[in-house]
Amino acid sequence: MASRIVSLKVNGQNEEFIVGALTSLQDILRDTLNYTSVKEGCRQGGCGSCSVIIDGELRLSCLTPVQEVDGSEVTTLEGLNQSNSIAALQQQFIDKYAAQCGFCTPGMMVAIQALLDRNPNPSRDEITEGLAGNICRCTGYLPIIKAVEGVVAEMSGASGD
Amino acid sequence: MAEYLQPGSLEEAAGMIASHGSSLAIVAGGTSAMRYSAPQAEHVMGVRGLGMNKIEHFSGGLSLGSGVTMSQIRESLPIPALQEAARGVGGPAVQNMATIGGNIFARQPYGDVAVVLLALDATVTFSTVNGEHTKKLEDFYASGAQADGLLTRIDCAAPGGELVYLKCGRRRFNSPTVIAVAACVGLDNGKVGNACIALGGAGKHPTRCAAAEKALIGEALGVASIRAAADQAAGACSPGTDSVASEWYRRRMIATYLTRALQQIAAG
Amino acid sequence: MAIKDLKIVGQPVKLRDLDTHVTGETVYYEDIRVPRMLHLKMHRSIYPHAKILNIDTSEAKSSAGVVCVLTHEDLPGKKKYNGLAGVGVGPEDESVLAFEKVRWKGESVVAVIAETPKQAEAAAAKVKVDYEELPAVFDIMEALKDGAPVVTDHWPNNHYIFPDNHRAAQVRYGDVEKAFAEADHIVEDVYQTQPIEQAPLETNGCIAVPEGGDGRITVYSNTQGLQFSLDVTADILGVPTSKLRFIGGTVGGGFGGKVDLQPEPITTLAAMRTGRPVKFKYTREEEMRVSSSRSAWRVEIKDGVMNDGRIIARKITTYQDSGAYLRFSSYGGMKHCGHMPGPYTIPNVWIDSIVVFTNRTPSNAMRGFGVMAGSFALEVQMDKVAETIGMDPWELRLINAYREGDMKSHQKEVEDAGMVETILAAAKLAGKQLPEEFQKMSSLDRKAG
Amino acid sequence: MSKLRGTGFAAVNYPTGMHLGGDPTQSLVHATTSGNFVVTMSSVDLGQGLKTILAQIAAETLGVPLDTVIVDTGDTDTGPHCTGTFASRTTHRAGNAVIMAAAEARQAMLEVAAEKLEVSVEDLETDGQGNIHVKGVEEKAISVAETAGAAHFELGKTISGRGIFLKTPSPMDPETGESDPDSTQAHACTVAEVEVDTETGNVEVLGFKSAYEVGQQVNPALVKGQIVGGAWMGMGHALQETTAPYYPAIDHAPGDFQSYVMPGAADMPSVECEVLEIASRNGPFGAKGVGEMVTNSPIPAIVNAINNALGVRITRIPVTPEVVLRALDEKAANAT
Repeated sequence: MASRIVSLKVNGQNEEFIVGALTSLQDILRDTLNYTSVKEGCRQGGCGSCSVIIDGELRLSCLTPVQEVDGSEVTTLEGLNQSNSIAALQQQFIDKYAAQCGFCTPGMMVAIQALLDRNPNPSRDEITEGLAGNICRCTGYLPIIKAVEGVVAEMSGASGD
Repeated sequence: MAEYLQPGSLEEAAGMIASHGSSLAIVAGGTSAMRYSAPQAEHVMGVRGLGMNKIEHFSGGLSLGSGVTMSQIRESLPIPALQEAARGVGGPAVQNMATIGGNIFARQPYGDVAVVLLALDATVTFSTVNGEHTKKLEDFYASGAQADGLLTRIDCAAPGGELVYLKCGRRRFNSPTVIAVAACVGLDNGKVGNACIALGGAGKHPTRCAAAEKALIGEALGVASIRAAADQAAGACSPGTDSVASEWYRRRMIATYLTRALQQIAAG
Repeated sequence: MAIKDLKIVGQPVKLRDLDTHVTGETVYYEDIRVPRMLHLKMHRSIYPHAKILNIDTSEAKSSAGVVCVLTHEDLPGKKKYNGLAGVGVGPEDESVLAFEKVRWKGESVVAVIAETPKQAEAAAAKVKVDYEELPAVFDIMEALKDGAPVVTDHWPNNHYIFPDNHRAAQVRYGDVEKAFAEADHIVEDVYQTQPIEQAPLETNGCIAVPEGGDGRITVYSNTQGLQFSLDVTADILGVPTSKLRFIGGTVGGGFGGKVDLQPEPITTLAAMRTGRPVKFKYTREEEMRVSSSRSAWRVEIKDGVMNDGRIIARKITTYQDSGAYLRFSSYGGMKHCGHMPGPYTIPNVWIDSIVVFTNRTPSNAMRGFGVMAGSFALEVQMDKVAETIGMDPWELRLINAYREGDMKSHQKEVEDAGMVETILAAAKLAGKQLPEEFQKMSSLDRKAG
Repeated sequence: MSKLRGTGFAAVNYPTGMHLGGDPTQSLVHATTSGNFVVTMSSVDLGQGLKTILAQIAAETLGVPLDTVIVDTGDTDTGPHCTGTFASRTTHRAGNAVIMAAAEARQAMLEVAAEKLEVSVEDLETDGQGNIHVKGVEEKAISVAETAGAAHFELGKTISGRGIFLKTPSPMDPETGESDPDSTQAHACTVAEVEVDTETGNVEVLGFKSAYEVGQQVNPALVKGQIVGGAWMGMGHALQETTAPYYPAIDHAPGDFQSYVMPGAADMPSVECEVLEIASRNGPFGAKGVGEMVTNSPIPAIVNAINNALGVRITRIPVTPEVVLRALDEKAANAT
């Protein structure tokens, strides 16, 4: 089987692997690089728990062949943790009890960050549409929506509630 | 364990398809192929690097590369029905990945964008080792949706009338599709001059509904003709049963949603 | 301690794991890193009911990366589940790996352990099982008829046998038939629920790690009950409990979906056999189709009601669709009995709660086990009663709601009653105007209002 | 397009603890040298917040600051037995076990403090801020940290406690069903408002208004979390969710999150609620179990609301759009 070198910049770090067979980006991130915030809720593209940002765009790592992102910049929640922009969202999640079991939370954080990067002032409809690819079985979503609204209010200078 | 192939050109891709035949799966966005075809295939060919993600506008019409994503359609196409269909595919991450080419090959009840393309009487162009060939999307589906080479682009003219797309789902966003309806109707002196009715979830593939079109052409777009078209569509379609909806419910929704689409057009 | 003196209890303090949830640093079972880990995949039955004629694992064994293949012949000890052994319920009707017969589509037949998940999956697909398909039954009422296909020999009539050879867990309180004869109205209906998936975001799974030396195995598991899973695993494999250690406690959702004990015994056995760490994680498809669902329930209710709204008799026959094996359905059936007839004081109650076997994925616990379907049936029935006798549904419920000290049908006095207050609070919130005498009602005094 | 609105409600009760009892949970509490307290368990936190409320209960009982309490759970080698997290039992069982263990540890702590302060144990109280002082004489005090240090390094005493809670098994009489099955009962009443599209059968839940009676709330924010999450799950159960869409047939079993339909964030209506606290006799500080009940009241409330909107009697769940249309068809057929 022909193999090739794939280069990625993951969370600012240059990484190189030799890959031959079809390999998902998820497997590389979780198993090879130990970015365990990339959760494996379905490997079917249905739950959003493996969401990452690839070259500025929200995508699902489970359905992305790693060969197709050669030369790309990949950001997982571990990468976002190093940025200031995620801190306000994280605090809102804590204040609004927006996670229970926490398994969907990393994917939620990444998806919400991607939403806010694109649209810093989303309406409630835009928020729920932005969350449409991420399943949470615990919270009933309302606390998550409130957390996002809290961040939006903070960013626009209004009160968080 | 599938070998991963990355052709550097359309010619190379066409060659890989020719030499590997049915043992090859093609991955563009990955949202469908990575689940269904690629894991079982001997060879997987990634086509993201081929640059087939261009949108070209010409005299009201469009030429869409097969790698154009749902997000590109939502953000940069002037046709609201196509935007709405693309908006209904998955959540934001899926929309950044899923391509129009993948949508055309998607198993039902997926393939909502293809329903609109069908109503626009689009053509599909394949690249093969013997060169390019183009066929109508309708004929492509009528002959069993068999790929002949690599789907490179989809072309369509401007809508020949009022175009409406409606989807029946089970939740507001990121819903599986029960059925989808796209109706393009051109009025001529108060009567229907041309009608293109396309249905999703009504059969094995997205389908044109000639019976419904026939019921409209030459008639005033009103209660009687709309009812006749809806009855024809419900009678002519052959929807399937799956986890999301039964054949019975789908047939009923085809009539209901076609009625709603045509009423919307009639109301202007 | 009086409630008003509390300082920390009663306060909305921060959820402890939230700090790491939001950074993705919470460690779930599969986030631990173990070197040289193998992966287990299951070959599953393709028929809902079939005789196993032959199991051929030769091709799977020689498949790339395969380290070990396990069939029922490799099971040590008793091979069988008995999850409720601790509370003395149920015989052992289910094997860890099927032999002789499969009784539902998706039943575990052969476990394949390989170096990578893909290799294990590919090899599991190469297991060849010859079957003779048998007639299957899916409808609970069909299953109870004479001549229906028998799901398992443990239950020759396709229903569970409760103590003293009873067909049902039962409640007999007062005399319902006499009360029906005296009632102004008889209100009857049948209520049906369907199987439901718990769908935690994290699927069932575990990693079993041999600790070397003394032969201990550490199992990192997302079970909802650690000692419970340890005890059952030891019991099935016939190993002393001292040889096992279970680690977990931080789980990606449960909802009753992680009490199956399905992954742990076979994975532990695989680790014992290979001497290497083994991981078995359900795919999402397995979680939906193979892991136990919430069971389907059919609840038949017959009420005897007086013109003034008093329900004087309630007769309930409930059929719980257990699927092919018992798991904890008998427990759910008994809990159903204890819950019915709901938050109402009814002087004559007759309940039969029957557990029925069909060739369906075995069902098990889910949030509100035994109770959810009962509450659904009772509360839709209460609206029908109100409609039948022409009474406001709020007033009907308030008249019948239990008060402190009332006798329940299982002959325990009501304690900590609060149904009346809760109904009144909801009515107020929803803007429902109730007559003054109803507003004055209290759980502490039946005569109030 | 025809849309009809309806309102329905349902009143439910829910038992706390495993049916018929017999489900123990244990806890061990000990002080570290610097006056932190470790609560050792083998209970499982599924996300509902067990670790948080056990810390609250331990801190409350010990009379020490919350952030000095460490909950160590999830290892059968170190944590004593817990039957598991189900049956709305862990707050009640584990909470009571923690109270018992923490009370014993508190007594040991006060004994050490009494020896150091040369007073009797009965004269001491904790301030919840990390200090122990003589009642009414705040200056005569010793910190918890100092007390723990003295216990370890001067007096050679342990500050620790053991706790267990067991509701002794109550077998059910096979004939009459006579039994003592539960520890306490919580209560809920939910009002749901729906809008039904009579052409498509689609049901939209417009809002929930509910009252819950849950005994003493250990953590109101986490109770609210259960309420909202439970309302969402109940809505899914009422309208969409099933692994056997054509029950009793086994065909078309969903295998992914597209085919197993659940409501999305956009489908979730507002949840208004009032929480009542009628203390249970035997719960920790009067708490009752809440995690399961919250799913139960929305389901019949929604079905009753649909029946109210349409003038039909649907008696099965999930009430899919197809179920609605078939009920309307039947109603129309009966009317003619």
